[in-house]
Amino acid sequence: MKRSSLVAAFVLVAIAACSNSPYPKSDDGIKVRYIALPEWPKTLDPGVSYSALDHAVIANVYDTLLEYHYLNRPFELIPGLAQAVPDAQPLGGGRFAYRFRLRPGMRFQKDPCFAPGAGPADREIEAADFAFELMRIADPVVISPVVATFSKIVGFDEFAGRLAEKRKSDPSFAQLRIDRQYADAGGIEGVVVRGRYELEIVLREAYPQLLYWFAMPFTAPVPWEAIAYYDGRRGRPFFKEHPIASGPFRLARYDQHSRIVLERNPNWYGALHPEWRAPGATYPTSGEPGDADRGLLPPEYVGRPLPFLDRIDFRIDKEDIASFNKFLQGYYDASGIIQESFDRAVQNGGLSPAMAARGMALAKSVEPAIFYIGFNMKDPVVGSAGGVRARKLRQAMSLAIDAVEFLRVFNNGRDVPAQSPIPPGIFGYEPGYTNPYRKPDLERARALLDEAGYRGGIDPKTQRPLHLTFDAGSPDTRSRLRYQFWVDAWRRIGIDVEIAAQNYNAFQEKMRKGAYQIYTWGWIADYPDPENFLFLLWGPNSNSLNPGAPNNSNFADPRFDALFVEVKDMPNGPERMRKIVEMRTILERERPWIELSHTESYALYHGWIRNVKPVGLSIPTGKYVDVDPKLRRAQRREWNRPILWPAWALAAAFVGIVVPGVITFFRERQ
Amino acid sequence: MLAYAIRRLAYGFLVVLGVLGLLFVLFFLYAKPIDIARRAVGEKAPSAVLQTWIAQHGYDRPWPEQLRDHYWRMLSFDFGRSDIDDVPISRRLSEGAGPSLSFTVPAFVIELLLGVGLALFVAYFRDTYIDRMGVILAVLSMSVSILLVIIAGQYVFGKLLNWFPISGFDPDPALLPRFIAMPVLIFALAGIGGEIRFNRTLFVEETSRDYVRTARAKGAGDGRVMVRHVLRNALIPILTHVVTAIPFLFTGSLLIESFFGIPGLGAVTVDAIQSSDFSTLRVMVYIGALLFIVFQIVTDFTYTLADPRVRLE
Amino acid sequence: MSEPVLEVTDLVTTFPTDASLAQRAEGERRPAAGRAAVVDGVSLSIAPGEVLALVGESGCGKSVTALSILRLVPKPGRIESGRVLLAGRDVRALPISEMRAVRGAVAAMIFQEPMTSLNPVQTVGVQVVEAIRLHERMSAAAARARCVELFERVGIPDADARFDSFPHQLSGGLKQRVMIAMALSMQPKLLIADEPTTALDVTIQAQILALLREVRDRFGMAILLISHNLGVVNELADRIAVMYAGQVAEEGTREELLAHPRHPYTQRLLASIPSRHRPGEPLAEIPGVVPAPGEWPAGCRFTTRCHRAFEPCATVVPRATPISDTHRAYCHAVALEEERA
Amino acid sequence: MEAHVVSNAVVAGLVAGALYTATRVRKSRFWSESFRELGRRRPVALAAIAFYVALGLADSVAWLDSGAQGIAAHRPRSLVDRLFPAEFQERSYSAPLAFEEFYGGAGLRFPGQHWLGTDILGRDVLHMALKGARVALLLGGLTSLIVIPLALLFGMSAGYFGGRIDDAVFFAISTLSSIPSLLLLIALIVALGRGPLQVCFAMGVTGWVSFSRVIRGETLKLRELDYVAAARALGASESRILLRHILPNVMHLVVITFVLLFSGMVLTEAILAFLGIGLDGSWGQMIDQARDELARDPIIYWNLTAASVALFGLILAVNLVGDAIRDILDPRTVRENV
Repeated sequence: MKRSSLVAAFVLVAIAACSNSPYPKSDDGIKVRYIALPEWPKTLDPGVSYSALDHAVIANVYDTLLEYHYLNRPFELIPGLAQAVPDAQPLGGGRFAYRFRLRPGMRFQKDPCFAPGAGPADREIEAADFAFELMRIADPVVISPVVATFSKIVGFDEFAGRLAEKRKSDPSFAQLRIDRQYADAGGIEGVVVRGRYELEIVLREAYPQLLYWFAMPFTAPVPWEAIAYYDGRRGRPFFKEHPIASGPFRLARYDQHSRIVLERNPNWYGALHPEWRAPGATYPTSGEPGDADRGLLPPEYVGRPLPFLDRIDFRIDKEDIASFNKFLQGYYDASGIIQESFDRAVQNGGLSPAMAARGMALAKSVEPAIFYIGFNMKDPVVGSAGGVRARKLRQAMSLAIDAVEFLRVFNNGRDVPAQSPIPPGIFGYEPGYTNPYRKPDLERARALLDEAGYRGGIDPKTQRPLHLTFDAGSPDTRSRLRYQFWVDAWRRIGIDVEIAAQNYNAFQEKMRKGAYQIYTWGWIADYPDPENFLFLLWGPNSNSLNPGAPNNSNFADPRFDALFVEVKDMPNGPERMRKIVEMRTILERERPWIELSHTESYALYHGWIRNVKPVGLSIPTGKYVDVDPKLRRAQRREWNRPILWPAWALAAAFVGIVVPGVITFFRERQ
Repeated sequence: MLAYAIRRLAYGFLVVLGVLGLLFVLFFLYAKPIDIARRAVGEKAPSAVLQTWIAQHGYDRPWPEQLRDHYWRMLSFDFGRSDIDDVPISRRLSEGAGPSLSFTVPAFVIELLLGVGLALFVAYFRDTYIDRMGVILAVLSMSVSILLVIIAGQYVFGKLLNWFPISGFDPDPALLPRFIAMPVLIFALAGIGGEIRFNRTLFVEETSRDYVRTARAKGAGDGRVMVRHVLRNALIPILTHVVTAIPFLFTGSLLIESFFGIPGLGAVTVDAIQSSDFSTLRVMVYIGALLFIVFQIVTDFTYTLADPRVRLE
Repeated sequence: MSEPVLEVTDLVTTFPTDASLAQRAEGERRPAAGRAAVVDGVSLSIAPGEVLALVGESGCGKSVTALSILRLVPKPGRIESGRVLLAGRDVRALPISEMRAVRGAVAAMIFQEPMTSLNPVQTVGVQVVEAIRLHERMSAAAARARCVELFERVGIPDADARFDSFPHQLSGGLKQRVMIAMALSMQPKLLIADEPTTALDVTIQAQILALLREVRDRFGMAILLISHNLGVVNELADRIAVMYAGQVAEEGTREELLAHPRHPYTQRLLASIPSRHRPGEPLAEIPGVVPAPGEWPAGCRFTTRCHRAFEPCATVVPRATPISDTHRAYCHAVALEEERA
Repeated sequence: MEAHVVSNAVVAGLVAGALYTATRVRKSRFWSESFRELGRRRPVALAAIAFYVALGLADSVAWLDSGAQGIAAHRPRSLVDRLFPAEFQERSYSAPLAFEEFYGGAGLRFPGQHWLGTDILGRDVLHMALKGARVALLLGGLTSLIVIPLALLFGMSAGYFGGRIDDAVFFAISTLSSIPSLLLLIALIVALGRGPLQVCFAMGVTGWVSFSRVIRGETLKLRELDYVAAARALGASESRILLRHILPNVMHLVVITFVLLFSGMVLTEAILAFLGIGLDGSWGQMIDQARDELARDPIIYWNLTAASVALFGLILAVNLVGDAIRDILDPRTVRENV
């Protein structure tokens, strides 16, 4: 008997002691924002990390020369660490120069790397730190993903070559301090440091989009001391795990697989010099029309020095269902809306009454991204080698895919069905345009198939339905369902497409050798310019030419490629629009892609979080947002009262069943 | 006794070599060096960098040399780096061990105690409806997949009743109990069906033995008879069965850590599976086998404590 | 005759019949109600210092009778009715806690299979100490000394060393001595010996019997000896009760029963002992088989195999016919003879 | 050779094999009596298993419809498929026996005919649950066909001949069994690739370990028994002894161990499905696809429940029958060895 009462006691104690809040009591009073990350960041090194997830963390830690205005749309660059947004100075020989002037007096965070052994010290931010970061991007050992973009700087590739050469010829060279290595290799000719606060960048060719890159963490200032000190030896972390802050927040805690905490950086120029009222350090005074009544320009925040939060607490939460439920319980301040709970949150386009009653807000914004199904143009059956027959086949398969139905089934009707590669909000997008091959029409598709020589989907060579393979990496069960939707669609016009799911290595191998027919891919904009989408179909970018290049369809149409070269450097205007429309009609006819959707992000925010505007690009939102801890604590307590009666019912049932048996047993016993 | 110990350890070591050999073969079946390099360095890297990476990691050497290096590094516990993000695997192990043990150990202890306790309780009430119900519940619990137990548990205890956080982890001692409460509950209850059924049959068999009648004739009470006599005699088969439950620790931690977001060894293994990071997977399997062998040897020695008749020749 | 140590009157202990047992094994919800009285109205009494032998073929209920005295009847058996007075106290009325105090202190028991009656994973010393400390608060050292003394008294050589050895390290005879030591640990008034020598070889048998005789003489302890071996009974018993199919057939002093048995069953039983048989004649044996519990004839249960069975035997249950003040038989034929005498 | 023709042949082979063993069983008193006893003890569980097996076999017999055209003309339909109309698919979710779609309330192509509703792609849940039986049996059956002969070969020869063979086999057994079975399974599948054959082979390897250990142990015991010595004395050859004397006495262990391992394998497959390396169309995959539907409000339960009940039903039946078989055939040996 005593053993069963022991068990019941243990259960009751466990329930009483535990509440379901994942955070300590001490957090209740602090202005901390809780964010769920679906994956753990692979690296926090600004020169290497390229995923939106990593940027969500480091954009708040690394400040950059330029920034995007928080509220204005379309996106507008404002000075950050730089005093002003420079214009391109044309030099002789097609070269262009950009001059940045730093504000004196800005400092890095206090850290032992500045004075090893002597305890935390700090240093002023200088133009040389920006030059050092650009040299790091060039350094082959760092393996930065954006080398191709910055090789437009004069002397960039030559520097990388000299560096590699010196390391190979003289082994002791590699032991030298990192800044000496870069200095001995002669630095980058097109990166000129004048004095402590002036930096000049000289480009080999026109590239107006360069300024956008100076609003991304790639070009944030990195002190050479940090690279030298944090090398992973003698118990010290790697640099990619220990960022040195120049921004409003610094890293306070890094458990890569579970939790990352940023706290207010006292050495930030906005904290040291509020009097400057620098645009990057004060809450914007104006915004997009409608921002005011959306509560984004409240008098108590406009013009006030940033940041408002004390701490940002990132939690790795891989199961999106669990993180959404925790958001509903009040343990995350904001959350995307998962497919499964969309109908509870959103009704006919607006916030559902249940959610509104809880004081939540809904923010809708279209993110500059495109998701599509692509054909490999090198493939004899579906590619350009198949001539007109292949093109009619692609057109037929494009007509079979109903993007609206796909989004209704899988995304609760969210996201904008795509007509062309260019998403809304980016120059070159025409809301009125509808792509004739993206309006589902099974009859016309079957007719096109007949014209292509596949009567009723039968392949004349094999007298069986045309067999194509759809190459997916190692998809999880949910994405397999999406692929099955497309396969079913093609089956309705008689084509038998097989999902070839193999382990990761085999998939990469096939992509490299071009041995694939149909694939699916997505692209999120680096910066708001049509070039950043059309370059995905530019011939020279073909995957088969150099592995890893973004043009996975190996689409190489001479007219399209010529137009691309013209369009890429033109300023926005009717002339650029006309050329983009011509490129679009080529794509319409050739069908290298079946455009699916542009992401429409729905985000839910609790009542206690303020000044939140969805941005999409990697913009440091941390410093603009504020939180009301008291309201949060009250609402959490109200929504999370544990329901305890099942515990008593369970215990009663257990006792009710066992005790009579025990009593009768002992009574019967001799 | 000492001779047996030495022989047993030597044999255990031989098995470890066998395990490593098997892992080496699997590793080579799995990936060609160029693939591993591309995975580690990144798809966009030029082939020059790939070759340097391969040379750096010694994948270009003839396989006998790689075999020797593989054995040497594994036996000296120098596990090298993960294919995916170049983090030293030994650091991943030490970071992951804490969270994993924080719930597998309590769950294992509870499962053992409850398994023996409830089995004794049910065996004592042999042939009553408590006994029949106990057996039925045990078989039912064995037939439910742990996947369903986790899904239902999270939904009921986390979402509906708000007893525990739905998932998450925090090593801070004040918060740890609320995070591991549900994983421990689910993990222990999942495996308990088999334990109860196995132990019950043992106890029922022992209670029919003559020495139990002698003990009762001496005037010993039922509780004393069940524990000091019946349990003591059933200890050896229980110990052997417990050893076979160790691998179940790995299965459970694999699932529970990925569902509950506990950054333990299970989560690392699941991540290694899904991203086909074989170098980490290889180490996980090696550590799993090592623990299992050590535990088996330890159990052999506890036999002598449990049963004097066992002579370790 | 001084106050009897044990007095059993009309003891009835039942077990489910074979049919319902089979159904129960298979998990039937409601096994057949049939229960058979394996011990059916047995009465006997033992005075201090006296050895009563309970004799009968295996399966006649002698062991169950013994177990019923200590309320140790294994499940699913059950004591239905009857009175068991042990040193003046009615055992059946005792709550379980007091019953436990009786077991081992007032009455103790030793069993047929010493090989399996000791806990294999505990030293013999520990098991005897447990028997002691269950009834008397005592320090470990004192208990050990008491146990060693007991071992010496029952004739175990270098008792102190033997204290720490395990059952599998001792011979059958030594183990039986340990059992006896354990039984004597609290000087009980009654020792129940269930076939104590059956599993031992002949030379050891004699030593154990001598030990039991010494126990009776030195401690005036009453012994209920259960055996199917009439040779052993002849050596040790003061009085004998013959049981057949759950009932006492005949009861009397050793001389009375062995010299001139009156109940036909007892007569045939004695006749089938090889040592008493005259050479040349075929061995006497009793035709037929003991009927299974629950399939007994209405009247005298021996009637189907009795060579002197006549009219009343099949229908009327025989009552005790006194032959002398210590000799009784439950048999119509004997009753007839007594009437005529 | 078309896949479905092969599967039809296999089904024919299995049925023939079953009939042959049935005649052999009727002849040997020991087996026929045990079977009757099993029938008496666990009639319901036995019937359930028979139903699953019949379902699996029915689902493996398929042939092409001559009349169909387009892609359907080249899609063999099994007996189970034919229980449902062709193209029995809706656009997306619909509740059991519903007359309109779960979301948006649009009309259904087969209103009220989906007994267990449809999943996100509109596929009929009852149909998928029934087809899951074939996958489970394929997993259990195929793996055992690989494992049993191998385990018998190695186990018996190791146990009987001893010496170096025994050392080698015992070494293999201890090596494989000291790796936690799930991790070994995963390592094999990740190394060999993710197809059904690889999964069955990997399950076979882990299954082989327990099988051969049990058989080796039993053979060691049988070898010492007098009747084996007697047979040898009468001049019987080693192989004859193995086949005539040892094998029959080991078969009951094979049956017991197979039943115990079968439920383990099917449950493990559910975990593999969660890790993305399970079999296609298995209940485990259905559960993994459906596990997020609990979060929907109003909750979508029918997909998860159908798969769970189907899986639970088979495993419970197999466990109950497994217990009964073990009690009937041989209560003692199995506990020590497995």
